[in-house]
Amino acid sequence: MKLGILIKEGPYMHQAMDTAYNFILAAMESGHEITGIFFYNDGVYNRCATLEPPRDERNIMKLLTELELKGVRLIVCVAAGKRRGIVNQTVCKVEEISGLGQLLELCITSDRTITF
Amino acid sequence: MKLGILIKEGPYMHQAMDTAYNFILAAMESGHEITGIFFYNDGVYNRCATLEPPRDERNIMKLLTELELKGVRLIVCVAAGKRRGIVNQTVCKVEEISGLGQLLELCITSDRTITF
Amino acid sequence: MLHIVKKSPYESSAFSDAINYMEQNDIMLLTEDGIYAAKKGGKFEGALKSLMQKNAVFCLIADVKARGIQESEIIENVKVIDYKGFVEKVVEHNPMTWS
Amino acid sequence: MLHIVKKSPYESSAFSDAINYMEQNDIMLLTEDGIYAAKKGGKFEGALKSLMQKNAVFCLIADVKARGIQESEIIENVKVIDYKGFVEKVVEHNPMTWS
Amino acid sequence: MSEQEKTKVMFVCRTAPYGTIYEQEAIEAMVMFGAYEQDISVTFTGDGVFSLKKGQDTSLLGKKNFSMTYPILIDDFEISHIYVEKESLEERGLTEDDLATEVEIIDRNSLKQKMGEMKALLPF
Amino acid sequence: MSEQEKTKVMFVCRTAPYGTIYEQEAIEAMVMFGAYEQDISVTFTGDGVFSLKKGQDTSLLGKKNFSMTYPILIDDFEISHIYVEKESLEERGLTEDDLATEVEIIDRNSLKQKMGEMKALLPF
Repeated sequence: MKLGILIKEGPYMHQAMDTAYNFILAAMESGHEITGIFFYNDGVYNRCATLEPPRDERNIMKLLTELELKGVRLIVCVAAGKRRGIVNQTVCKVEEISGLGQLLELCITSDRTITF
Repeated sequence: MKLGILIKEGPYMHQAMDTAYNFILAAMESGHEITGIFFYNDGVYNRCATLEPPRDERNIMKLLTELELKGVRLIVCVAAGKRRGIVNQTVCKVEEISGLGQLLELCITSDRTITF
Repeated sequence: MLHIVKKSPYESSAFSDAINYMEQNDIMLLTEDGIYAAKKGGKFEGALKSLMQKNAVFCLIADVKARGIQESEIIENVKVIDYKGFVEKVVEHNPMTWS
Repeated sequence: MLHIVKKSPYESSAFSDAINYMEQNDIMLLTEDGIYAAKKGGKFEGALKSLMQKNAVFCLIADVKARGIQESEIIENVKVIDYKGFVEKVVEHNPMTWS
Repeated sequence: MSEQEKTKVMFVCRTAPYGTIYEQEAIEAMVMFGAYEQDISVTFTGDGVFSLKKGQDTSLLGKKNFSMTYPILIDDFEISHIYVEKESLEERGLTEDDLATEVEIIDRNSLKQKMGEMKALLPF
Repeated sequence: MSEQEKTKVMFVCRTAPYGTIYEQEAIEAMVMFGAYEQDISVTFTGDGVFSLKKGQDTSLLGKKNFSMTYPILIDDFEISHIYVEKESLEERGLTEDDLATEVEIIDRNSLKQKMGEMKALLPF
């Protein structure tokens, strides 16, 4: 099944990104396709390139980059990002920044869209 | 009276910083002294240098910098900042980054400490 | 003490938690989404009126107006104040924020 | 539909709002702080049991364990599932998240 | 595009305006979604109904008053439906007269049914 | 420093662990504050009491289990008092046996009084 993911909360502050990450790993292991992860609201902070959590803590930014290397598409909302300072200079990868139309595209092309 | 301010929420997401800003202006107009604003939890995002809100919206980062020019001390928690990517390269002014001891210092030197 | 409530009583326990902690002479300030507790005809009118038998309650005019609530829609005896009034309350009472 | 509840019922209306929206055949998944609704002896045991007369309720083992709740402390008939089970529920039902 | 081919997406707005940014960024998404010729509807339930309260004046806050967008969502931005839940209005002491724009006031049971017809539900 | 000169600060922990970071960053602050020889106390009320539940195991979440810090807050980090509100425990079906560390269980009225003695209250 094709699954689209919407992330509305920032890293560490809320558990949302952690739950989503574990959900995505399990979905991929079960053979489902992740059509993309769209970061909106404070969710855009998850793609800030300069995160430096303590060494004994998970690095959410890096975990997401690993998902990307496995072929998962990451999309940071340009408008929500600009408002919060997640822009070309601060985001992990400039290509990830895109418009809200991509969220609707996820809804259209995915069998399920799930919000975290 | 000496008033210390603790900000626990990020810009735009919650109204906390807006309420605090209006409170601080009113306190200064009434002749009170703001001993400092300590940014903790997601509050550190308020000092991200790259905020670009739409033109018809307030720029919280700039409003805070104006307060600083009026002599208000701004302090971004180093640990909360690192975890979230608000570090030397991304913060408005490197000198603002400091440790949690500064929050206790605010509690000691202020007649009132108020959390937003 | 000054108990500052900034979450809607419909979606958060902040308002009822604050009430539980109010002592004689304590006051409450409703700000941000907390001001919905002060609206006439809402679910929390009874709780607020019962609180006001012992404690004074204030609400912030900027938040009231932003949310389209007219002063006539505010429960009687809730006092409407501005940011300067907010500062005065903090000067008079040690603040605790319930969010 | 699958109703996902991720806030504590003690501090947020998410749990009761979700209950209000449950239709026949809908199911509920308690995750993150939502799992406190599934704890025996808590304030919401009655509400959950009443819901379970018509609808199945699941909770996520990772969140249960993190919060120090033993499986024996979970209200009977609440089914404990892992992230793979979570995925299966999303495959079976269209999800709506209450936070 | 025929009606059958359109994707049905519903915004479920549950938060009050101004206290958080959710409602404002939900509107920004609605406005964008409208351009894509899909079947987009918007539901206000719980504290979300407060977003429609008429007479909002944010000048003392320094924040943008975004309630002006609701009345033009359907005509200018191609949103199919705006629903408001009757029970949530009542619980908050609000009536149709309190609302800033014309909307479809429907009861919870009808709303549940509509939610069941959606391909995607976006909570805000 | 004499007891009279010390500043009395209380952390008021009202949130459950793991769902948000508040409790974890509250602990990080407590640990730092302890070093400054002031009079620091910590109160758990509302959902905050869940932070003290024993047997926490975060291995399946991938998050750090920070509940190990509570038992050493007083001895190692110079926190003066850890209070837990009796009424909040009861409402959640918890008893003293459920707690991960020894704390002072006190009722709401006594807690109100202690809060009134503080110079600063830091809600988390």
